[in-house]
Amino acid sequence: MASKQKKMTPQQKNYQTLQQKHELKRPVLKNCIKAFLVGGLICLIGQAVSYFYIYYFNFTEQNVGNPTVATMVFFSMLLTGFGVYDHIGQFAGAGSAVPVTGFGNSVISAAIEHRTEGFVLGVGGNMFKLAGSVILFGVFSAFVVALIKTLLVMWGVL
Amino acid sequence: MLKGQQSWVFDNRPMITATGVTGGPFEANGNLSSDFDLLYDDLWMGQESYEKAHRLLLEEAIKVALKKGEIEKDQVQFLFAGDLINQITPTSFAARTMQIPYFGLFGACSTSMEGLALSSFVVNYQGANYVLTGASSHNSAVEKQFRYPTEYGGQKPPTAQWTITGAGVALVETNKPGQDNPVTTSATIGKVIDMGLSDPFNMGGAMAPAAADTIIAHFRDLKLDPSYYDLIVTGDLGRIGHNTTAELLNKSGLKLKQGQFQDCGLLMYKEDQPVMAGGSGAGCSATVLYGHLLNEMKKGTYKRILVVATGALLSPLSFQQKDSIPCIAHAVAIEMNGEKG
Amino acid sequence: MLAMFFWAFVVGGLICVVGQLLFDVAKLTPGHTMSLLVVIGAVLDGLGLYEPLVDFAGAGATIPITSFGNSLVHGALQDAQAHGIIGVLTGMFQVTSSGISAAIIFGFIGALIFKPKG
Amino acid sequence: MKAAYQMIVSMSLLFLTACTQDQPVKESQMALMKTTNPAPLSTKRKKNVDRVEDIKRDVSSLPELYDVAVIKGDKDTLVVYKVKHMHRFKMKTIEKNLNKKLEKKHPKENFTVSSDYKIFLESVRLNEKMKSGKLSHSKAEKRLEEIVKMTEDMK
Repeated sequence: MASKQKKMTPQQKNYQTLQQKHELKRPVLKNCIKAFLVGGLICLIGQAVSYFYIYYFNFTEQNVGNPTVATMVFFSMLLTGFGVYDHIGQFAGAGSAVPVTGFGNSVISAAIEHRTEGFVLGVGGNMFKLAGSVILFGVFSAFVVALIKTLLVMWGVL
Repeated sequence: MLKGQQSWVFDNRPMITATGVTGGPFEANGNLSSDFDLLYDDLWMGQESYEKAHRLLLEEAIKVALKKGEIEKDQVQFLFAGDLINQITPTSFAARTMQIPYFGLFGACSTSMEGLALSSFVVNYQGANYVLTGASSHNSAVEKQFRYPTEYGGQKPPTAQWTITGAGVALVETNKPGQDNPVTTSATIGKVIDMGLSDPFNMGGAMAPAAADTIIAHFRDLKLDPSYYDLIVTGDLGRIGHNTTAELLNKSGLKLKQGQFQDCGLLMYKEDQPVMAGGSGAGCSATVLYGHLLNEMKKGTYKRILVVATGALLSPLSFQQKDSIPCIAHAVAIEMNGEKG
Repeated sequence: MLAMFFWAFVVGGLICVVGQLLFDVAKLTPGHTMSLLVVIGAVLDGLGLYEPLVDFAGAGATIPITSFGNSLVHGALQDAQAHGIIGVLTGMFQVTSSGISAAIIFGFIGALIFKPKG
Repeated sequence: MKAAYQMIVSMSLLFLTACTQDQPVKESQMALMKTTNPAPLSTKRKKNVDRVEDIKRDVSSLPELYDVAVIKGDKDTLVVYKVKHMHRFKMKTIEKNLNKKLEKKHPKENFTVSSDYKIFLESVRLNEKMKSGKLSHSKAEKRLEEIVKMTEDMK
């Protein structure tokens, strides 16, 4: 943004200040509260699901994350498929986008959306069009972090 | 006839004899549902994809207009139409179905007035006896292309606008004196204006300067005063763009009366519908003008109106490549026949 | 256990508030925000801070997308311990596979049975 | 409006499903909900009682912990405990320190130390069965080894 602002003509700058007056402000505080409540609620449900797995299946606290995440993604599929998740998203913002259900939603919504283009080119090709960047940056940053840490350990720094 | 720098005056007063307006479920719940000829209660409209539903919207609107105009499609010389989807395929495919010689237009949401201006020009100079013009948009198809999948749970800011699902088509023909129909009298073609805004969730703010520029040019070229029109209506500026334009016009010395300046995107929906800053899309100005506004004119509510359709000429690629949003606006003046003099 | 639920709610909620601030104040797109959060998760785990947070908040730390970065690093480090530097490459998905495979599988099932509602 | 309604319905549905999942939990066992503090046991009944009591006292003396269960088998001694919530950040350090401390004090024992809820739950379940006397020595020993193995898999 900053680099672009430099290239702006005075006329453009003038207009933008004028326009800003009329721009509807995002209700940041309200959005944050909603994000907190819904995000917290999703994590609470996640916690309940993980205790369910601890009680009735052979999962320990350490590895219960995997079935919990899978279950949450499953819930996300149902909510996305029945057309509810986008309404939750409009209400909760990051509250429903940041939890893994939001990751699931971004994959599943893209998959459903592009089924009209066929299963190979549509669903297959577009499934990760939103979530792909998360995987890319997750994997790459994890690679860098793990590499640095491993090297530090090898050289005896840590 | 060229007048001033960028305006046409249509001395032969081409006449809008019939219109066809179709809409989707969201519009059915809106303010103007009674002005639609055909409303679908499902976004799919019985089709396999949103793009095909989009095509159907336009085809049905054309059929309604032809039926109301009581002519056959092979009597129509040209079709001027467009939409927002990749390479305007929905419109082109509808033109394939209709088999009417076809000019495909792209002016984003300003397509409706671009088409009406061109049709009027062609009819005015006897280039055709009957011309169809229109524009359409389909909410889900447009969302899919420009934003996110429809089921994606992203939060839209309050500056965002809601793309309407609908098509508006008008049949323009040579003037037959004595008939009580709306006629087009002049048009002003806008230039592309870019004020450096780049937020695709604030189209209204980006388009406002283009609308103001065209409106100012219209009054300058035609040497008219704003009080000449009962109503000056913008296409789909939404709340933010509309207020900004009003301020820009005020600053330039054009005095508008209370209620004289309106926006199609704001007329369309009820207050409690979740459309954020208002409706938008190529079909927005087309459905509101060819449905609601012309009906009101025939009822006598308005005698002379100026319709200014605005368009944001961006693509998903240009926005991702961090380009700003270039915008355009075209204005067409519509009066009731026999009002002259 | 009740404390666990409470802290899961609070910590999970707070991570979402960070995301919301990135949306609203920094004006980032959802894609940028999620990518940034994943990177933050990976870095926090590299510093050894994410694991204690998981112990403390349970699902409050494992459900937000930040845990994705965390578990990627975890998998890589685990394998690195066993197989040296090559393990960094090979072990990456060992811990995280569940989230991605679940998303792929349910995404495809979803595409088979659902239509977008608009 | 319709959207809001749908949302409320789905949210409450989610809530309900989450609750029903919890229901049988409350009925069967409260091990994770409240402090159970089971008596320390050895798989060989009546033997090693002093030893396990001793271990339990040592573990309980740590201020960060509460609710300690000790089960001594032939080969391994399982020590499970809950960490006070505010100390959960340091859970790994606590575990290490406890292990060191116990090994120093009872060098003959082979300790398995865990704060994992799952291990705790299984230990309490085993403890109950052993107390009720339904479990033979070999069976108890087998189950204990299973639990110990579970902790090893975690690492």
